Amino acid sequence: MKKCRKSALVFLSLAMVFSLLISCGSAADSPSGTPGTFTEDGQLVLPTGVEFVDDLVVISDNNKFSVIDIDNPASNVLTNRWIDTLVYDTLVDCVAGKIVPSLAKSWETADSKHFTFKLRDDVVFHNGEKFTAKDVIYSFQRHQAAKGTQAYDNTKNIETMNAPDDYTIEFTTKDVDVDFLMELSNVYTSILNQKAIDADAEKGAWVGTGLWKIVGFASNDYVKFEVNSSYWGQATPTKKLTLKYVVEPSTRLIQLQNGEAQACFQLDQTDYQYAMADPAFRYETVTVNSSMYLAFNMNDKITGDINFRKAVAAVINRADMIQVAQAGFGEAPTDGSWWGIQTEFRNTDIPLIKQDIELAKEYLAKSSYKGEEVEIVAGNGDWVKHAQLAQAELQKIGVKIKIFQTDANGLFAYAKYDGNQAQMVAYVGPFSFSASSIKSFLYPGSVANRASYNNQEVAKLIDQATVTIDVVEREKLYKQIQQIEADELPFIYLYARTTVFIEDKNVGGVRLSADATHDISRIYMVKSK
Amino acid sequence: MAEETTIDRVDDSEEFLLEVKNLTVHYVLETERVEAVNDISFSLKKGRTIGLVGETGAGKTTAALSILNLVPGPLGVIESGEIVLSGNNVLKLSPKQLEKIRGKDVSMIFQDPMTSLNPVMTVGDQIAESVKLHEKVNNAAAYRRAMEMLELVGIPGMRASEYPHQFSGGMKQRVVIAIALACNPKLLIADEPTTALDVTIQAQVLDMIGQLKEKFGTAIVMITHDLGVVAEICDEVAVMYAGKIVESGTLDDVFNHTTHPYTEGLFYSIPKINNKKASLVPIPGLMPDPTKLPKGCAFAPRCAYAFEECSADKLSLRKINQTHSVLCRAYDNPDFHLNLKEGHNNA
Amino acid sequence: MLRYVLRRILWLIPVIICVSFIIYTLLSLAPGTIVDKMITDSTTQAELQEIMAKYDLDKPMVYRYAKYMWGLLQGDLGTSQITGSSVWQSFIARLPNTLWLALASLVIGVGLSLPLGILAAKYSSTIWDNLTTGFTLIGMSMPSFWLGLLLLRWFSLDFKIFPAGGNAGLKSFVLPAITSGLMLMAMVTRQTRSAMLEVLHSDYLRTARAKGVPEKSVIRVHALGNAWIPIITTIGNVLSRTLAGQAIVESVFSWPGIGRLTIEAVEQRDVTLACGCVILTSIIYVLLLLLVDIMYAVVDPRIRAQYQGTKKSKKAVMA
Amino acid sequence: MSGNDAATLSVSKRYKKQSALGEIWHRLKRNKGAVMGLVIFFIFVIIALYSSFFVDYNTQVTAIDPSNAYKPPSSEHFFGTDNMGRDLFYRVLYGTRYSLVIGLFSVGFALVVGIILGSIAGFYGGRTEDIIMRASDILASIPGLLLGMCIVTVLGTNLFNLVFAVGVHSIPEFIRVTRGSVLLVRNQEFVESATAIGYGSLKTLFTQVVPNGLSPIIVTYTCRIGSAIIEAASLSFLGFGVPVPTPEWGALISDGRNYLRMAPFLTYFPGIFIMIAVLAFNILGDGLRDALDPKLKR
Repeated sequence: MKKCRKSALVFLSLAMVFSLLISCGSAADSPSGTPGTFTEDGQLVLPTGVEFVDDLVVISDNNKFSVIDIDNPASNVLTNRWIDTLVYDTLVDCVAGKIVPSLAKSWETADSKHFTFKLRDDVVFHNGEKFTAKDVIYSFQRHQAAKGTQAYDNTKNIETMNAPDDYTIEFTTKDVDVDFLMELSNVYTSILNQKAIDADAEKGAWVGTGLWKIVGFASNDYVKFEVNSSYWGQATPTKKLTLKYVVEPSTRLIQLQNGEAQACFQLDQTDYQYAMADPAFRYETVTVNSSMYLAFNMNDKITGDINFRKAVAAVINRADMIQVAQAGFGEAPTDGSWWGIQTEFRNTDIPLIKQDIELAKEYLAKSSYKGEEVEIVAGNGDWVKHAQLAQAELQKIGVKIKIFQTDANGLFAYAKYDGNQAQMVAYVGPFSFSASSIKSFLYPGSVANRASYNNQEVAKLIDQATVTIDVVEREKLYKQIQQIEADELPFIYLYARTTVFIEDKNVGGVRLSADATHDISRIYMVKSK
Repeated sequence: MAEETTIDRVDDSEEFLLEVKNLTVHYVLETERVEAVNDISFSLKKGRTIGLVGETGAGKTTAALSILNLVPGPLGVIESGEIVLSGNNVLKLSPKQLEKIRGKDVSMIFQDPMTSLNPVMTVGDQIAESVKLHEKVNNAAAYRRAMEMLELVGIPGMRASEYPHQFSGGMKQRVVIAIALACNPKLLIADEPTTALDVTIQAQVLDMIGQLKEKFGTAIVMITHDLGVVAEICDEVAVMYAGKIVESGTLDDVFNHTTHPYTEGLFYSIPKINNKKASLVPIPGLMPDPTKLPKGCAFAPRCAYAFEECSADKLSLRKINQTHSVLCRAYDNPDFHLNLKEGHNNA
Repeated sequence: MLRYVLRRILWLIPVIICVSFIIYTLLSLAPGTIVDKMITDSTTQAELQEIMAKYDLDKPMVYRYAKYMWGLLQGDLGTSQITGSSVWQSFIARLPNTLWLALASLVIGVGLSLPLGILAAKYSSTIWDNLTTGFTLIGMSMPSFWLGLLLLRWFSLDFKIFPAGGNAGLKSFVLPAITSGLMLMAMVTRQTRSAMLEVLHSDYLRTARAKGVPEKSVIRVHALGNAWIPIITTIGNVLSRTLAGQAIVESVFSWPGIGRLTIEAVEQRDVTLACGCVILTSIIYVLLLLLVDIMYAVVDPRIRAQYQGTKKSKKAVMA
Repeated sequence: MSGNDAATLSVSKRYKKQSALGEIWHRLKRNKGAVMGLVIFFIFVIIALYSSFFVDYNTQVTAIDPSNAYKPPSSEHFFGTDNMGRDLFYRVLYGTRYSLVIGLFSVGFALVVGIILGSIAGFYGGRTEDIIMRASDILASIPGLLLGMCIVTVLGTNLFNLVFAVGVHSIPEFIRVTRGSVLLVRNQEFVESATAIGYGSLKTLFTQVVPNGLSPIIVTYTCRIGSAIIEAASLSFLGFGVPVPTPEWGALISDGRNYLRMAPFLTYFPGIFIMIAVLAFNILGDGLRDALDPKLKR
């Protein structure tokens, strides 16, 4: 997988920018190429000489979207990302790992600390307001005030912002931030409109510059969109789009087959085989960069013992877990690193502890475990299945496991960094490509550090890595962190889930990405004769 | 089913208004047959009142119900016989035709006023319903007619809009009578109308029935077990025992020239005003089981005068005179007589 | 009559206060708060504290409850901690769906069960009667969610007749209404049958027949008129259980109703929304039972007389 | 499991003459439905006992073997296997005890609380009656399922909490029924004679009044068990029931619902068992109603 290298990238992008300008100008019709695919710079190639369906319904996954407002902590849900990609635009975009222009025509930075962006002057918000640098400043200030959200995390590093004229914006970050462009391409740093938000606190945040306008929203039920006729970028033949949440997973495929919906983000795993076998459908799979893990409470008497953790690692049967929890749709790791399969700088030469019952018994004998009951805290759904399988496997080597099933809120309260009541936790890790996002799991005191892992050396290395500009040096640091983590084994990497996006065979234009920021803004459906 | 006979209105000549011929009604249960009414016949002229007398379980109510062809549902079966009411055989009429004559030509009063009225309908509506069914009148006229009927039976017309639970037992019975007489029927069947009432109210109700009889010339079949009531209001009497009419005739025939031993027993078992010292002589034994009636005369086992022929199955009605007949083998020998003195019961 | 209704409505106030206390304390004691799920993985402890302060979660529960009650007394149900929109708005947005579904299950429940019950009583101890009794017993014993799944499997998966979820027009009402209406139908049929059996043997039907009233209206007017009271009692009892069961039906059929809103609120620990939903559902509950009592008076004059006091009957006695 | 039921019967034995109990049994025997209900109930008790002694929880009920998952019902696996290869037949058998325990004990708990509060309300009347009745009305006006959900969310998912959550909702009904029967019995002569010979009011209440008012309570108890089982199954269907490996019938259906398409039997069998169990209690309740209170009969 490609990685964004800082220096080589900057010069390359500058050269590209000018060539793109010409092509963007004439963006009215779609570029040539095989229909349904995207060009290098994110333009969709549409099939020609066909009629398109006006109104499409897409079923979201198991997550509920209760509010649509980037700066509301409650919208840290996966589904909200898909809604944001439809409705908002960001300064720059990241297509296949490369930064491409979006609202910003061009940008330059010498030292990854001071950035200057030249903005497009032909962009209009959904409420008719013109897009200027003032909107960028307002949006970023609003993000910086929204503690607890991804937007805050992406923008808290910005120290000063100013707009010399309506179409230029300059940023200076507190300290050198190599991933700043990557963070700006993230949907969370989208541009909102001040006038709209001041007018209506609740619905004002729905106004963006994106391809789609929100025309209807029922919390945890559906979002209705209409195409933004005055969109600056490539238009789409689809007129109306509905994203709906279906509580009962088993009914999602039924709704697809009955024509109540044309595409679905996540079917019930057991229905995948039927959907794939059904000629009326086509499916796209992507292995999500997130890591399903088992975490050990490092401060606990039993799980704090490295041999016990190694014994557990040697007993886990990843193939079974993928089969039972994901009906076979998952990717087991080939190396011992704990990071996302596609996260940058993954250290692939760490050996993986494969399932070996005898080895596990040896480790257990060496450990201080004397038959007590160990408790696994697991969230509802897939994670409880992981816990059950772990329980069954560990029973074989004489380890008694008790499962405490609770919903997400209960799990977070139970497995906090300080005062961690859980001995083991079955949950999921971050999705992001950037290595810096791993900090939240290993850094002492971080909320998501469910293992209460407190290794000062790792903390020092993490701090150092985030500020090293040189890519080679940074890679060495992150790999060293992974090696230490693998030795101490606070987390065991189970597998990466493979999402299967099911769509009617006449549907196209969906861009799946490994960090699950799927983009369905260009979705279209050809009318079958 | 009955062949379609059209209802022809017979003019009220000397012809009988009601003729019941050889009526037999049994209740068919899974395991046994209850022979409630066995081949009874009697007839009634317009304006006359006949009393059907007998102990409970003698089949009086069943006989009455069959006149309106209202014998209850699948169990009750009218085995044979005819009931001719102003020219039409009620048993052969279709449900539609039955509904036309019920309430119009013949109507009925029931024993227990407390449960005979629909608790959720106003008294006025219940009377008006009958009027609307049989006469082409609008609701207002029917309701006015109901208020008139209430006045007739001695209840203030305004109370028509009240509900049954706001009336006493006696008042309720008056309402039932008002309902029955709303369409001025030719024949009224009264099934022990006063049994459930106390004596003073009983007298008022009987008195009122008598007045209405005079006023409208309504023929009445009065069913009772109280000989006092019979003496008070009836012209003719038919004594029933175990589903048969054992003795029938005019009031004078039966009261003063009692012929059947059972009737004699009945008279013995009621106290005499003028002979306080006489001790009551109850009839020994109990009513026979209607599912296993003995052959011949059902009263034989309890009859003081019984002899073997009585139990023979051939038993025919003997006419003593033009109006008086009896069902008793004892009179086969001419000089048989009861030891009850003639004329003991001056009406 | 009005005085009685007013007293019952005034009775709602203590209900609201007690219900809000019970639910608020229960949910506040639940492990995990609303904030736990909201923060991102890289939020620091300091930022966490700041967010907690925003939702008053750093203050003791009593403070939050007092603030909530103060708002409640002024008729303001507060705003949902997650969506920020007012609890009343989100409740009202979802209320029609639940009411329509409840109405549909009522139509199926009561609409079908009346004729069934009457026929079973009229032709009692025949094949039809035994069939109905068997059907009602099974209907009462069947868990609604299981029935929902079966209907989903057979009617929208195999036969593709009905949509599998969501509120998309009339056809999507059918399966959920049957699922939530079956228990109601079974109970009301049983009660209709027993009430009619009792009424059919009563004397005033014989009086009606003796008046020449056609059999059809003897049953419809006289018999049913009197059978209504026990039927309405059963409808009242079972309706409250059906309304409670809506949450299940809504989950199985992805029906955007109040039940699901409450479950989601409880799962997300959105205390104000959950509390608001339970209070409003309880109010609907109490009003429903009041409606059933009023139906009594409409149907049964004896009860209506109690409400009208002695004014009327005194006049009658004097006359 | 049926301990509680026996307790109720033994209570009535001690206070009622032997013939009364014999007489109830005699009338109960005549009612076909009641007998069938009893027979099914005992079959379930036997299943529960059999499964606790002969079915090994670890090897047969929770042993995971993903290789033979989703096997349709066959001679080897009567009810087929679930998504983790566990034999559904043994899981359903083992689940019997949970539903019985939940049904009997949750309503039993409500019975005990209901009798105490109801009889005090009925017997003393006045202020105490008002308070108790108003409180029970308030509890009754909260929808059962929602209350159960909140309770389980607070106390956590385990069998005891589920029993408590389901039981709490039936308390108001028992209070009402007990108060009704106590009011009926209170002003009968033998109660006055009891106080006359020096019984304290509490003693009178619990030795004379309550035992004679037992029949409607027993009927309500039996009928409520059916709905308690359904309510418990509904709670675990929504995820508020028993923790994961416990094969409670509602939880089995909740797991099975994701495999409606390829393994519908995972949903059918637990549902049928719930239905039969609830059916048994319903017809038993009807039979008891006819046997105990002839005037209550249809």
